[in-house]
Amino acid sequence: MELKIKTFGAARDMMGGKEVVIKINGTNVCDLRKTLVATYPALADLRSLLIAVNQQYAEDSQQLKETDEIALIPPVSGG
Amino acid sequence: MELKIKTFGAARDMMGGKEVVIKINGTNVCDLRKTLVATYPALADLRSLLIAVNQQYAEDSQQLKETDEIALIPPVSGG
Amino acid sequence: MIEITSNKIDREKVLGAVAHLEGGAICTFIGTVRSKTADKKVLRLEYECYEPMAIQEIQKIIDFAKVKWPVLAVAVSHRVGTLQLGDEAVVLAVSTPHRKESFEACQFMIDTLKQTVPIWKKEIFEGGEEWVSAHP
Amino acid sequence: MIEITSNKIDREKVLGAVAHLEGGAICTFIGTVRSKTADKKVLRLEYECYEPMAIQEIQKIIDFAKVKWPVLAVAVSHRVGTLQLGDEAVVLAVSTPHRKESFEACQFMIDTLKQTVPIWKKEIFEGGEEWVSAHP
Repeated sequence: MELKIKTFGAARDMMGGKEVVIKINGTNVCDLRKTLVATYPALADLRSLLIAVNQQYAEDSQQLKETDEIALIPPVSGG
Repeated sequence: MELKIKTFGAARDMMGGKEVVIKINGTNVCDLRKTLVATYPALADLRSLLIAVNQQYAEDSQQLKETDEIALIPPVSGG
Repeated sequence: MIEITSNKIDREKVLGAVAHLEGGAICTFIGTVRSKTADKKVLRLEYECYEPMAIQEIQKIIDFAKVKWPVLAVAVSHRVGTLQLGDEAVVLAVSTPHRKESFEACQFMIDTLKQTVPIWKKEIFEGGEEWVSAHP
Repeated sequence: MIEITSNKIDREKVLGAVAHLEGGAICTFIGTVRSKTADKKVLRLEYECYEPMAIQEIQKIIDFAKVKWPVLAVAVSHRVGTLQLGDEAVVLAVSTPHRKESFEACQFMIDTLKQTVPIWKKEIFEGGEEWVSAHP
Protein backbone atom coordinates (compact mmCIF):
# COMPACT_ATOMS: atom_id res chain seq x y z
CA MET A 1 0.00 0.00 0.00
CA GLU A 2 1.35 3.40 -0.93
CA LEU A 3 0.62 6.24 1.49
CA LYS A 4 1.12 9.97 1.28
CA ILE A 5 2.40 11.35 4.58
CA LYS A 6 2.32 14.95 5.74
CA THR A 7 5.30 15.81 7.92
CA PHE A 8 5.88 18.60 10.41
CA GLY A 9 8.51 20.07 12.69
CA ALA A 10 11.49 17.92 13.59
CA ALA A 11 10.04 14.94 11.69
CA ARG A 12 9.90 16.95 8.47
CA ASP A 13 13.55 17.96 8.83
CA MET A 14 14.50 14.30 9.38
CA MET A 15 12.55 13.16 6.32
CA GLY A 16 13.56 15.95 4.03
CA GLY A 17 10.20 17.13 2.76
CA LYS A 18 6.75 18.47 3.62
CA GLU A 19 4.97 15.48 2.09
CA VAL A 20 6.54 12.09 1.42
CA VAL A 21 5.17 8.98 -0.28
CA ILE A 22 6.00 5.65 1.30
CA LYS A 23 5.18 2.03 0.47
CA ILE A 24 4.36 -0.11 3.50
CA ASN A 25 4.04 -3.81 4.12
CA GLY A 26 0.88 -4.22 6.17
CA THR A 27 -2.31 -2.28 6.63
CA ASN A 28 -2.35 -0.50 9.95
CA VAL A 29 -0.72 2.40 11.81
CA CYS A 30 1.77 0.11 13.54
CA ASP A 31 2.96 -1.22 10.17
CA LEU A 32 3.38 2.33 8.90
CA ARG A 33 5.37 3.30 11.98
CA LYS A 34 7.75 0.35 11.50
CA THR A 35 8.34 1.19 7.84
CA LEU A 36 8.90 4.84 8.66
CA VAL A 37 11.50 4.17 11.33
CA ALA A 38 13.25 1.64 9.09
CA THR A 39 13.37 4.15 6.23
CA TYR A 40 14.21 7.21 8.34
CA PRO A 41 16.15 5.94 11.38
CA ALA A 42 16.47 9.47 12.79
CA LEU A 43 12.76 9.34 13.68
CA ALA A 44 13.64 6.97 16.52
CA ASP A 45 15.42 9.88 18.23
CA LEU A 46 12.19 11.81 18.74
CA ARG A 47 10.72 11.94 22.23
CA SER A 48 7.48 10.66 20.71
CA LEU A 49 5.94 10.21 17.29
CA LEU A 50 2.18 10.10 16.95
CA ILE A 51 0.33 9.46 13.75
CA ALA A 52 -2.85 11.26 12.80
CA VAL A 53 -5.32 9.76 10.35
CA ASN A 54 -7.86 12.09 8.82
CA GLN A 55 -6.89 14.78 11.34
CA GLN A 56 -7.43 12.59 14.41
CA TYR A 57 -4.78 10.95 16.59
CA ALA A 58 -4.77 7.25 15.67
CA GLU A 59 -4.11 4.07 17.65
CA ASP A 60 -1.50 1.62 16.37
CA SER A 61 -4.25 -0.86 15.48
CA GLN A 62 -6.13 1.52 13.19
CA GLN A 63 -6.48 0.27 9.61
CA LEU A 64 -5.26 2.55 6.82
CA LYS A 65 -6.54 3.24 3.33
CA GLU A 66 -4.60 4.86 0.50
CA THR A 67 -7.09 7.73 0.50
CA ASP A 68 -6.53 8.58 4.19
CA GLU A 69 -4.95 11.90 5.12
CA ILE A 70 -2.00 10.78 7.22
CA ALA A 71 0.27 13.06 9.22
CA LEU A 72 3.31 12.52 11.46
CA ILE A 73 3.02 14.40 14.71
CA PRO A 74 6.36 14.81 16.50
CA PRO A 75 6.20 16.26 20.06
CA VAL A 76 4.04 19.38 19.89
CA SER A 77 5.23 22.68 21.33
CA GLY A 78 2.55 25.27 20.73
CA GLY A 79 1.65 28.09 23.04
CA MET B 1 -10.52 63.87 72.17
CA GLU B 2 -12.42 64.91 69.06
CA LEU B 3 -11.83 62.89 65.93
CA LYS B 4 -12.83 63.38 62.34
CA ILE B 5 -13.89 60.10 60.79
CA LYS B 6 -14.15 59.27 57.10
CA THR B 7 -16.94 56.84 56.36
CA PHE B 8 -17.61 54.55 53.40
CA GLY B 9 -20.12 52.11 52.02
CA ALA B 10 -22.67 50.61 54.41
CA ALA B 11 -21.07 52.41 57.39
CA ARG B 12 -21.58 55.77 55.74
CA ASP B 13 -25.26 55.06 55.13
CA MET B 14 -25.64 54.06 58.80
CA MET B 15 -23.93 57.22 60.03
CA GLY B 16 -25.57 59.61 57.61
CA GLY B 17 -22.56 61.41 56.20
CA LYS B 18 -19.27 61.14 54.36
CA GLU B 19 -17.28 62.58 57.26
CA VAL B 20 -18.45 62.72 60.89
CA VAL B 21 -16.89 64.29 63.97
CA ILE B 22 -17.04 62.30 67.18
CA LYS B 23 -15.85 62.88 70.74
CA ILE B 24 -14.39 59.81 72.41
CA ASN B 25 -13.51 58.88 75.97
CA GLY B 26 -10.12 57.23 75.78
CA THR B 27 -7.19 57.37 73.44
CA ASN B 28 -6.99 54.25 71.28
CA VAL B 29 -8.77 52.50 68.43
CA CYS B 30 -10.70 50.24 70.79
CA ASP B 31 -12.10 53.28 72.63
CA LEU B 32 -13.13 54.81 69.31
CA ARG B 33 -14.87 51.62 68.25
CA LYS B 34 -16.89 51.50 71.53
CA THR B 35 -18.01 55.11 71.17
CA LEU B 36 -18.93 54.58 67.52
CA VAL B 37 -21.09 51.54 68.21
CA ALA B 38 -22.75 53.28 71.18
CA THR B 39 -23.53 56.33 69.04
CA TYR B 40 -24.51 54.43 65.86
CA PRO B 41 -25.89 51.06 67.02
CA ALA B 42 -26.53 49.96 63.44
CA LEU B 43 -22.76 49.54 63.01
CA ALA B 44 -22.97 46.41 65.14
CA ASP B 45 -24.92 44.76 62.30
CA LEU B 46 -21.95 44.86 59.95
CA ARG B 47 -20.10 41.64 59.26
CA SER B 48 -16.91 43.42 60.30
CA LEU B 49 -15.74 46.95 60.94
CA LEU B 50 -12.06 47.77 60.63
CA ILE B 51 -10.52 51.11 61.39
CA ALA B 52 -7.75 52.64 59.32
CA VAL B 53 -5.40 55.24 60.80
CA ASN B 54 -3.40 57.29 58.33
CA GLN B 55 -4.43 54.95 55.54
CA GLN B 56 -3.24 51.79 57.29
CA TYR B 57 -5.37 49.13 58.98
CA ALA B 58 -4.99 49.69 62.75
CA GLU B 59 -4.97 47.31 65.73
CA ASP B 60 -7.37 48.01 68.61
CA SER B 61 -4.43 49.03 70.81
CA GLN B 62 -3.16 51.76 68.50
CA GLN B 63 -3.07 55.24 70.10
CA LEU B 64 -4.91 58.03 68.29
CA LYS B 65 -4.15 61.73 67.83
CA GLU B 66 -6.62 64.42 66.77
CA THR B 67 -4.55 65.01 63.65
CA ASP B 68 -4.79 61.37 62.49
CA GLU B 69 -6.66 60.55 59.31
CA ILE B 70 -9.17 58.00 60.52
CA ALA B 71 -11.48 55.94 58.34
CA LEU B 72 -14.12 53.29 58.99
CA ILE B 73 -13.73 50.29 56.73
CA PRO B 74 -16.85 48.12 56.54
CA PRO B 75 -16.48 44.79 54.69
CA VAL B 76 -14.80 45.53 51.39
CA SER B 77 -16.25 44.26 48.11
CA GLY B 78 -14.03 45.45 45.29
CA GLY B 79 -13.23 43.57 42.13
CA MET C 1 0.84 50.60 37.23
CA ILE C 2 -1.99 51.09 39.71
CA GLU C 3 -5.00 53.07 38.62
CA ILE C 4 -8.37 53.95 40.14
CA THR C 5 -10.55 55.45 37.45
CA SER C 6 -14.12 56.58 36.96
CA ASN C 7 -13.82 55.99 33.20
CA LYS C 8 -14.09 52.80 31.17
CA ILE C 9 -10.94 50.75 31.80
CA ASP C 10 -8.42 50.83 28.96
CA ARG C 11 -7.48 47.13 28.67
CA GLU C 12 -4.77 47.83 26.12
CA LYS C 13 -3.10 50.24 28.54
CA VAL C 14 -3.14 47.63 31.32
CA LEU C 15 -1.75 44.91 29.04
CA GLY C 16 0.82 47.28 27.58
CA ALA C 17 2.06 48.09 31.08
CA VAL C 18 3.12 44.49 31.75
CA ALA C 19 4.98 43.80 28.50
CA HIS C 20 8.43 42.51 29.44
CA LEU C 21 11.10 40.91 27.25
CA GLU C 22 11.98 38.30 29.89
CA GLY C 23 8.33 37.39 30.29
CA GLY C 24 6.87 34.38 28.52
CA ALA C 25 3.47 34.51 30.21
CA ILE C 26 0.85 37.13 30.96
CA CYS C 27 -2.21 36.16 32.98
CA THR C 28 -5.05 38.65 33.11
CA PHE C 29 -8.20 38.74 35.20
CA ILE C 30 -11.13 40.93 34.21
CA GLY C 31 -14.07 41.32 36.57
CA THR C 32 -17.30 42.36 34.86
CA VAL C 33 -20.77 43.32 36.07
CA ARG C 34 -23.06 40.31 35.85
CA SER C 35 -26.75 40.55 35.13
CA LYS C 36 -27.68 38.15 37.93
CA THR C 37 -26.74 37.84 41.61
CA ALA C 38 -28.36 34.81 43.19
CA ASP C 39 -31.98 35.32 42.13
CA LYS C 40 -31.97 39.10 41.89
CA LYS C 41 -31.73 40.93 38.60
CA VAL C 42 -28.99 43.54 38.88
CA LEU C 43 -29.67 46.88 37.19
CA ARG C 44 -26.34 48.54 37.89
CA LEU C 45 -23.52 48.73 40.44
CA GLU C 46 -22.06 51.68 42.29
CA TYR C 47 -18.45 51.43 43.39
CA GLU C 48 -16.74 53.68 45.85
CA CYS C 49 -13.17 53.73 47.01
CA TYR C 50 -10.93 55.16 49.74
CA GLU C 51 -8.46 55.97 47.05
CA PRO C 52 -5.13 56.80 48.74
CA MET C 53 -5.42 53.78 51.02
CA ALA C 54 -6.65 51.54 48.18
CA ILE C 55 -3.55 52.36 46.16
CA GLN C 56 -1.29 51.53 49.11
CA GLU C 57 -3.10 48.25 49.77
CA ILE C 58 -2.83 47.25 46.11
CA GLN C 59 0.88 48.07 46.24
CA LYS C 60 1.26 45.82 49.29
CA ILE C 61 -0.38 42.96 47.38
CA ILE C 62 1.98 43.48 44.44
CA ASP C 63 5.00 43.62 46.76
CA PHE C 64 3.91 40.39 48.44
CA ALA C 65 3.37 38.65 45.09
CA LYS C 66 6.85 39.71 44.00
CA VAL C 67 8.34 37.97 47.02
CA LYS C 68 6.37 34.80 46.37
CA TRP C 69 6.65 34.50 42.57
CA PRO C 70 9.12 35.73 39.90
CA VAL C 71 6.83 38.58 38.92
CA LEU C 72 8.23 40.85 36.20
CA ALA C 73 5.43 43.42 36.05
CA VAL C 74 1.91 43.98 37.36
CA ALA C 75 -0.78 46.42 36.29
CA VAL C 76 -4.14 46.96 37.99
CA SER C 77 -6.96 49.25 36.99
CA HIS C 78 -10.10 49.44 39.13
CA ARG C 79 -13.11 51.40 38.07
CA VAL C 80 -15.32 53.37 40.47
CA GLY C 81 -18.63 55.18 40.12
CA THR C 82 -21.70 53.81 38.38
CA LEU C 83 -21.21 50.65 36.30
CA GLN C 84 -23.74 49.13 33.94
CA LEU C 85 -24.22 45.46 33.07
CA GLY C 86 -21.25 44.14 31.15
CA ASP C 87 -18.92 46.93 32.26
CA GLU C 88 -15.48 45.97 33.51
CA ALA C 89 -14.87 46.73 37.18
CA VAL C 90 -11.28 45.55 37.43
CA VAL C 91 -8.52 44.51 35.07
CA LEU C 92 -5.40 42.94 36.61
CA ALA C 93 -2.47 41.67 34.55
CA VAL C 94 0.80 40.06 35.59
CA SER C 95 3.78 38.94 33.55
CA THR C 96 6.17 36.22 34.65
CA PRO C 97 8.78 34.08 32.89
CA HIS C 98 6.58 30.96 32.88
CA ARG C 99 2.91 30.15 32.72
CA LYS C 100 2.15 28.36 35.99
CA GLU C 101 3.41 31.21 38.17
CA SER C 102 1.44 33.76 36.14
CA PHE C 103 -1.82 32.00 37.04
CA GLU C 104 -0.84 31.62 40.68
CA ALA C 105 0.24 35.24 41.08
CA CYS C 106 -2.79 36.62 39.23
CA GLN C 107 -5.26 34.57 41.26
CA PHE C 108 -3.53 35.45 44.51
CA MET C 109 -3.63 39.15 43.70
CA ILE C 110 -7.29 39.32 42.70
CA ASP C 111 -8.33 37.11 45.66
CA THR C 112 -6.42 39.36 48.06
CA LEU C 113 -7.62 42.57 46.42
CA LYS C 114 -11.17 41.47 47.14
CA GLN C 115 -10.29 40.87 50.80
CA THR C 116 -8.15 43.85 51.75
CA VAL C 117 -8.51 46.80 49.38
CA PRO C 118 -10.94 49.49 50.58
CA ILE C 119 -13.35 49.47 47.66
CA TRP C 120 -17.08 48.90 48.09
CA LYS C 121 -19.82 48.02 45.69
CA LYS C 122 -23.54 48.54 46.03
CA GLU C 123 -25.86 46.44 43.91
CA ILE C 124 -28.93 48.19 42.66
CA PHE C 125 -31.52 45.61 41.69
CA GLU C 126 -35.20 45.70 40.96
CA GLY C 127 -36.87 46.75 44.19
CA GLY C 128 -33.84 47.56 46.32
CA GLU C 129 -30.15 48.06 46.80
CA GLU C 130 -27.48 46.53 49.00
CA TRP C 131 -23.81 47.01 49.87
CA VAL C 132 -22.26 43.69 48.87
CA SER C 133 -20.89 41.58 51.77
CA ALA C 134 -21.72 44.25 54.37
CA HIS C 135 -23.99 42.05 56.48
CA PRO C 136 -23.49 38.54 57.84
CA MET D 1 -13.72 31.77 18.28
CA ILE D 2 -10.71 29.73 17.19
CA GLU D 3 -8.14 31.39 14.98
CA ILE D 4 -4.76 30.40 13.55
CA THR D 5 -3.13 33.48 12.10
CA SER D 6 0.18 34.56 10.63
CA ASN D 7 -0.50 38.17 11.67
CA LYS D 8 -0.05 39.92 15.00
CA ILE D 9 -2.81 38.68 17.33
CA ASP D 10 -5.63 41.16 17.86
CA ARG D 11 -6.10 40.97 21.65
CA GLU D 12 -9.17 43.18 21.57
CA LYS D 13 -10.85 40.82 19.12
CA VAL D 14 -10.13 37.83 21.39
CA LEU D 15 -11.40 39.63 24.49
CA GLY D 16 -14.42 40.97 22.63
CA ALA D 17 -15.34 37.43 21.57
CA VAL D 18 -15.82 36.29 25.18
CA ALA D 19 -17.94 39.19 26.45
CA HIS D 20 -21.06 37.69 28.03
CA LEU D 21 -23.74 39.34 30.16
CA GLU D 22 -23.96 36.39 32.56
CA GLY D 23 -20.19 36.39 32.99
CA GLY D 24 -18.56 38.04 35.97
CA ALA D 25 -15.03 36.84 35.25
CA ILE D 26 -12.72 36.68 32.26
CA CYS D 27 -9.35 34.99 32.63
CA THR D 28 -6.86 35.47 29.83
CA PHE D 29 -3.53 33.85 29.14
CA ILE D 30 -1.05 35.40 26.74
CA GLY D 31 2.08 33.50 25.75
CA THR D 32 4.91 35.71 24.52
CA VAL D 33 8.36 35.07 23.03
CA ARG D 34 10.98 35.31 25.77
CA SER D 35 14.49 36.50 25.17
CA LYS D 36 16.04 33.63 27.12
CA THR D 37 15.61 29.85 27.15
CA ALA D 38 17.79 28.21 29.76
CA ASP D 39 21.14 29.80 28.96
CA LYS D 40 20.62 30.41 25.27
CA LYS D 41 19.75 33.78 23.85
CA VAL D 42 16.77 33.40 21.56
CA LEU D 43 16.80 35.45 18.34
CA ARG D 44 13.36 34.49 17.02
CA LEU D 45 10.89 31.62 16.88
CA GLU D 46 9.29 29.88 13.95
CA TYR D 47 5.89 28.30 14.50
CA GLU D 48 4.22 25.85 12.21
CA CYS D 49 0.83 24.24 12.46
CA TYR D 50 -1.22 21.40 11.00
CA GLU D 51 -4.09 23.79 10.81
CA PRO D 52 -7.27 21.75 10.18
CA MET D 53 -6.31 19.26 12.89
CA ALA D 54 -5.17 22.03 15.27
CA ILE D 55 -8.56 23.68 15.05
CA GLN D 56 -10.31 20.40 15.79
CA GLU D 57 -8.02 19.67 18.74
CA ILE D 58 -8.60 23.15 20.18
CA GLN D 59 -12.34 22.63 19.78
CA LYS D 60 -12.06 19.34 21.72
CA ILE D 61 -10.31 21.18 24.56
CA ILE D 62 -13.04 23.82 24.65
CA ASP D 63 -15.77 21.14 24.61
CA PHE D 64 -14.08 19.34 27.48
CA ALA D 65 -13.71 22.55 29.51
CA LYS D 66 -17.40 23.28 28.99
CA VAL D 67 -18.29 19.93 30.55
CA LYS D 68 -16.03 20.53 33.53
CA TRP D 69 -16.69 24.23 34.28
CA PRO D 70 -19.61 26.63 33.65
CA VAL D 71 -17.84 28.17 30.68
CA LEU D 72 -19.83 30.88 28.89
CA ALA D 73 -17.43 31.63 26.05
CA VAL D 74 -13.89 30.86 24.92
CA ALA D 75 -11.68 32.50 22.33
CA VAL D 76 -8.26 31.31 21.20
CA SER D 77 -5.91 32.88 18.72
CA HIS D 78 -2.58 31.21 17.93
CA ARG D 79 0.00 32.83 15.73
CA VAL D 80 2.21 30.94 13.27
CA GLY D 81 5.18 31.90 11.13
CA THR D 82 8.17 33.90 12.33
CA LEU D 83 7.86 35.58 15.74
CA GLN D 84 10.26 38.11 17.18
CA LEU D 85 11.12 38.69 20.85
CA GLY D 86 8.12 40.07 22.72
CA ASP D 87 5.61 38.93 20.13
CA GLU D 88 2.49 37.13 21.33
CA ALA D 89 2.24 33.51 20.23
CA VAL D 90 -1.11 32.67 21.81
CA VAL D 91 -3.98 34.54 23.42
CA LEU D 92 -6.66 32.47 25.17
CA ALA D 93 -9.62 33.99 26.99
CA VAL D 94 -12.50 32.38 28.86
CA SER D 95 -15.53 33.91 30.54
CA THR D 96 -17.40 32.25 33.40
CA PRO D 97 -19.89 33.44 36.00
CA HIS D 98 -17.31 33.44 38.83
CA ARG D 99 -13.63 34.02 39.22
CA LYS D 100 -12.23 30.73 40.52
CA GLU D 101 -13.59 28.67 37.64
CA SER D 102 -12.24 31.16 35.10
CA PHE D 103 -8.69 30.55 36.33
CA GLU D 104 -9.17 26.78 36.44
CA ALA D 105 -10.67 26.59 32.95
CA CYS D 106 -8.08 28.95 31.45
CA GLN D 107 -5.14 27.08 32.94
CA PHE D 108 -6.57 23.71 31.92
CA MET D 109 -7.05 24.88 28.35
CA ILE D 110 -3.59 26.36 27.84
CA ASP D 111 -1.93 23.37 29.58
CA THR D 112 -3.82 20.96 27.32
CA LEU D 113 -3.25 23.04 24.19
CA LYS D 114 0.48 22.69 24.78
CA GLN D 115 0.11 18.91 25.08
CA THR D 116 -2.26 17.96 22.28
CA VAL D 117 -2.57 20.62 19.58
CA PRO D 118 -0.37 20.03 16.50
CA ILE D 119 1.65 23.22 16.58
CA TRP D 120 5.44 23.24 16.65
CA LYS D 121 7.97 25.90 17.45
CA LYS D 122 11.58 26.09 16.46
CA GLU D 123 13.89 28.28 18.51
CA ILE D 124 16.54 30.11 16.55
CA PHE D 125 19.31 31.14 18.93
CA GLU D 126 22.83 32.36 18.48
CA GLY D 127 24.73 29.50 16.88
CA GLY D 128 21.90 27.09 16.21
CA GLU D 129 18.26 26.17 16.07
CA GLU D 130 16.10 23.51 17.66
CA TRP D 131 12.54 22.18 17.52
CA VAL D 132 11.31 22.65 21.09
CA SER D 133 10.61 19.41 23.02
CA ALA D 134 11.38 17.22 19.99
CA HIS D 135 14.14 15.25 21.65
CA PRO D 136 14.30 13.49 25.03
